[in-house]
Amino acid sequence: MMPIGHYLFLSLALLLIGAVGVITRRNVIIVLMSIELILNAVNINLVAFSRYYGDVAGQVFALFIIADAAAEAAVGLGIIIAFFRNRETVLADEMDLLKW
Amino acid sequence: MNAVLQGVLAFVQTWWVELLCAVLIVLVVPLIAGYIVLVELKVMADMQARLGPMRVGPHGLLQPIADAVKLLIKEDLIPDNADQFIFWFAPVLSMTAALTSMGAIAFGPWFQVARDINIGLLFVVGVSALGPFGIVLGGWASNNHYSIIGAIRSTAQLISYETTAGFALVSGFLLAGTLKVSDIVQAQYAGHVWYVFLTPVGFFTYLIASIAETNRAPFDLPEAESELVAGYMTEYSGFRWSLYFLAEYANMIVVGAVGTTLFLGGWLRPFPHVAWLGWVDALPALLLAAVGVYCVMRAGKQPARVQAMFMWVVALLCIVVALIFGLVEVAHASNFAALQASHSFLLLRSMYPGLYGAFWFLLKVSAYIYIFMWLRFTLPRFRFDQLMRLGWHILIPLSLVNVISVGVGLALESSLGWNRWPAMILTSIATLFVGMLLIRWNDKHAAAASASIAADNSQVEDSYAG
Amino acid sequence: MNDLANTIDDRTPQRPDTLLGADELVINMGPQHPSTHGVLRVKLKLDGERVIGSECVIGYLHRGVEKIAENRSYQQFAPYVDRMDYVAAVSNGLGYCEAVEKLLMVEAPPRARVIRTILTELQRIASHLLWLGTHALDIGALTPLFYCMREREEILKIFEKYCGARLTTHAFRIGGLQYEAYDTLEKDVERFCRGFEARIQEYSDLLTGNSIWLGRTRNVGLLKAEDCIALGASGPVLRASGVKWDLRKAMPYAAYDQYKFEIPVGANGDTYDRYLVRIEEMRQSRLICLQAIENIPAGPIMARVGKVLKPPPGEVYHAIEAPKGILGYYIVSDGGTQPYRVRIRPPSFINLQALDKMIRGHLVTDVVAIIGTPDIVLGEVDR
Amino acid sequence: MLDSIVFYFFAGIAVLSAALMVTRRNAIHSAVFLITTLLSTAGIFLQLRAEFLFIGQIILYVGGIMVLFIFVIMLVRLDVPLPQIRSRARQWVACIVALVVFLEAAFIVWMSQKVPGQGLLVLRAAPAEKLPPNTEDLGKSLFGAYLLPFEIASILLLVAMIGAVVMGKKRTDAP
Amino acid sequence: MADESKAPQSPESPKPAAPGPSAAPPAAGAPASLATKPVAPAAAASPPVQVPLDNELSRRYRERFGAAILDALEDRKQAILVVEALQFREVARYSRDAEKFDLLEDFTAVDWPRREKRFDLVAQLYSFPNNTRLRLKCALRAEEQADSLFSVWPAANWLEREIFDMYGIVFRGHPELKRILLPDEWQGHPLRKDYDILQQDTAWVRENLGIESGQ
Repeated sequence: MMPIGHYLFLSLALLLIGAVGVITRRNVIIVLMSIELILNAVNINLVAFSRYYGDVAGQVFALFIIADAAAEAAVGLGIIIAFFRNRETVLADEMDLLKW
Repeated sequence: MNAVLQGVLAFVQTWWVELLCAVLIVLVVPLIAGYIVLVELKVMADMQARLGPMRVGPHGLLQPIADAVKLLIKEDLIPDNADQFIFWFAPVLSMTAALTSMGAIAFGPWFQVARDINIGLLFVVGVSALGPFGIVLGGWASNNHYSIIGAIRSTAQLISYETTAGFALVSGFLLAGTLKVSDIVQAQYAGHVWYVFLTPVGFFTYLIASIAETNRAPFDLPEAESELVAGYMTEYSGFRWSLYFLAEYANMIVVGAVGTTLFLGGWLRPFPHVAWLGWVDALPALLLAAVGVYCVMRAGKQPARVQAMFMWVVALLCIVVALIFGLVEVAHASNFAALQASHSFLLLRSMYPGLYGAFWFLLKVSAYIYIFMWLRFTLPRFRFDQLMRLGWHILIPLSLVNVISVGVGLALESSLGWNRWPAMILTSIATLFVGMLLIRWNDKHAAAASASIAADNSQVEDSYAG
Repeated sequence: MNDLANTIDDRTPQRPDTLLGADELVINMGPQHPSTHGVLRVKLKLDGERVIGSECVIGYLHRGVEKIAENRSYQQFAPYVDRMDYVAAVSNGLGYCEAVEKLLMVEAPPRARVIRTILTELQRIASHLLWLGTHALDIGALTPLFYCMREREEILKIFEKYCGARLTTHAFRIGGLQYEAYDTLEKDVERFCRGFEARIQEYSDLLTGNSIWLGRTRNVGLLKAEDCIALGASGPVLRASGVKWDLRKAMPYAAYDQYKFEIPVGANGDTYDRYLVRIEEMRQSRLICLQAIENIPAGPIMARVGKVLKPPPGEVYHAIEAPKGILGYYIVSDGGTQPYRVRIRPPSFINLQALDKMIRGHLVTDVVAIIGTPDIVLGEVDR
Repeated sequence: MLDSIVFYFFAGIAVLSAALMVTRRNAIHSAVFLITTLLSTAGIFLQLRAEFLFIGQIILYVGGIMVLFIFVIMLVRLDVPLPQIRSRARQWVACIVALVVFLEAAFIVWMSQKVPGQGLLVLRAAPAEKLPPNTEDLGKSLFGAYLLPFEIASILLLVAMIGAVVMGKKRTDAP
Repeated sequence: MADESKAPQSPESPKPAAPGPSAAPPAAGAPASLATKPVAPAAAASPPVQVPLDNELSRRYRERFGAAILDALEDRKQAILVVEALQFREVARYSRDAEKFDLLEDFTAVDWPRREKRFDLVAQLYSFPNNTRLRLKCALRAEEQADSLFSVWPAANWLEREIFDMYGIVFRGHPELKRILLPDEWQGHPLRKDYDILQQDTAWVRENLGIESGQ
């Protein structure tokens, strides 16, 4: 087995790419997808540690994160649809109203 | 360099059975899919007072091959405004998902690629859940209204019915107590019963959901010919189209295999514990031999040389396989002490479970697929909202209730010490009752809904114009 | 909601009745679409999958039949009418021949009229069978089509034996019949009719009680009786809406006044009722055929009309109950050998007008289920 | 040996397609690359002997969440490429954030080297035979030690579902 | 109606027996030729096929509309009312409401190029309660517009479009008057008598079908 650092660097790379996506993209859907990517990076971390310590807790948390991602996606996409219906845009910087 | 080579060699040495199975799946499934199409045409013809394909080969036996050749040499069109990359990628994805998911299926006790994977059937279900991507992306990439509508329909449909299928599988998993394919079959062997008898509701919800998942009539809305031309496949032709087509039929095999494994006793022959029914095992050899003889008889009457030659090949194949079956059967049944020491005898003998398991398994899968065909030629097509209503208002609650009732049954068994049979019968009856209630309730609502559509229709302002 | 809308900036147009405010989708059905029954093109305006408007584009099969009529003699034009509703050629021929006979003020002899009735009723069955098969196919039931074709084949064989043609038969002549009934006509018709009841039962078994079929056809494509009449829709469409009216009873022609039959009517005027009405009409046609073959009067089969037809100047309108509805012929004569004007009132054309009314508010899927129910034949719509 | 080949294969695909995902203009293409990333992550889970998570990732993430994404992208007609970043400032922000996080991580790795035998680059996995059957073990902890979080997660999902339905519903209230 | 000028040398010539305007069937040309009505010339031996209609129905109409009912005839036992064009829609509405002719069975036109009022509009009405038919007619000059019957019977929609397509008669008040059977850009109105049977819009055919001629 490889040392755990490999997994951590992979996770770090995905996290960074996700963060760059969140910051630079204007399209809210792609921003959401970048967030999914970040969550996924976290999962790699958890599963890797779970394997390395022979403890299943990490995987349990990874499962919770997947559930959380599902909830986040559902709500996020719901907001996007509601927003799109009213404003016909999905660009993040045009979402400047706190209320509509 | 040498180290890499050695690594590869070592890899092959450890995994050769799995590799062989994988290669076989990739090679044989398209052929089988082609012949399922032929069988479908023949079944359809039989139900519709026709003959079906008769031209290529005797009774159209070579039709699938002619079709395949035609598809391969057909011009491969990509629409101008299509998304080239995804248009190329989507059918490959569909096909890959379908073939990969076969990896965890046990076609008999031997024939399985991912043998000791402990998520077993879950793997099959999960990977075949990738299939919708191929459909939805292909529909989107075609840049065509029909394709997009077909794609959206199919996604919605697949997601809805996957839930039902999942719950139905859970009820089976609960009974088996494991996800591992071979253990599921062993559990049914040990329990002396196929799970279809313990949880009939589970089986039937799975049957319906699997028809919907493979986009077959009466749930074939994504490719409803009379409305959406060919749905998501409208813009596809030639090889890419045939990939979709193969994926569809491969998926039929997959869902059939999953249903068979979980509910119909997998590769077990009927009544595996009843010794005097042992003669049933001679059936495959006899059947194949009969087909071979028939082919020999017909070979002389073929109009074209190629056809005759092909017939001979088929006949030879059948007879050779029949001989192998026969030999294995004899080796298994006989008890000569003199032969016990012979190496080849032992080999033959050890082949017995694998061969016969595969035979019974495939027979059950065929029966399962026959049900698909039967329904297709009997029933009209659902409307999309009706399909969704059936899925969400009846099947999902019903399968959920079924999971609970199976759980209750198991609890009765483990904590109150009931027998498994009475517990399961009791809970199944309860589930059926709930199902009836659901259907009645839904009928009432469906009538109200369609009445409201009708009322809507009369309200729509119209000027008779156009 | 209104003041909320005002807070949104003005750039966004308000389109409340479309899905997600996206543009309406315009889908083109036909002329090359598997379920538009020929070269009909329907432009559907959709909101999601719901139809909010439609426009029929027709004329792809226009041949100028009415213009041709003005340049042919009366007899020469008769074969042309077969090409209009080519799945019910016999009925077309009957209408035209009777119209010209009226114009000439002659009447076909009784024997001719009875044979005409038999053939026309067989044609009605054949036409309804074809309709049933294709309609079921539209809704996704594959099998009835082949059953229907099987029975239609028997009828076409009778036609073939009678006049040598199967589809565009030109079975009748102005003034009567050209061919005497062949020897076994009665026997053939009787054999067909005897077996046919069971066959109809077969279709009913497949469809009538099938809950998917019911779900697809009930309350779909509703057309009220007032709308039917206002839009001119006739035939089974009108009867399915509950109007108990049939030209064969109202203004009998040929030999229909001699036979007993019922006019089936529907209750709601939906797709299912139209299906039931047509099924029942097939049963009634079968009964008419059985009554007719019992007693075919002897006698001549042709009235005395000259070789050259020169009807006195004037005009006549004659309509029959074709399988699809009122098929009318308005013929103006100027006393010459060629008609001055032949106007054909095609039932399909006018029933098709009601399509828009039927499909509004339904889903695209229902359009496919509805589009077959007026039973249109594009050869007749476009003429 | 085989292990590291498998790991680098999947890791390479994951990083590459993640990079493609954030740079594609077309949202559908982004989604496709995200799917690729998620699938290769699933492969890494398998390599880590987390079989249940592997299939969970495929069924839930790929088969569920991503289908939802694609569905929404199609529904709101995002298939047209949208204009990219307006200002360069954001790109700078992104670069700086990335740099800072990277340095931080590198620092941690460097720090961890100081503990002998526990450094992140040398920590080895527990022996395979120590691992219990994955699925059963996971199930036992989910319904045992982590029952409360599990229930909370399910409530969260329920709430999210209701919220999504409410927000996604077409508003038909009359003015 | 650009081809109006061609009307005189219209292709009625292939019909040698075609009668001149004076010998035209009286029913059709009634408004222009009240004087020629009793002629009924050709069939000297047989009884006249067109006789004046004098029954309850025609009396009611005359009473209601007076001079607007130009003529009432019976041809082969079929009732015909000839109506002033301007009153056509009113008569139609009255027929529907008071006389219960609730079905517009057919609506068409006939071209009489030699007459002063060139086009006849012919509507076939049917009454469900009384089981009778009635034919309403009116005559139009070449350029004259007609009132659309769409507001009386929606069924007139396509029928009027077809008349417009084939004869070029424009209907006032029609919601969407455009060609129905022929292509929208087609030149000419084929059912006019001056449109030869071999004639076609060759320019359209060449442009849209890519062939020299459709014949």
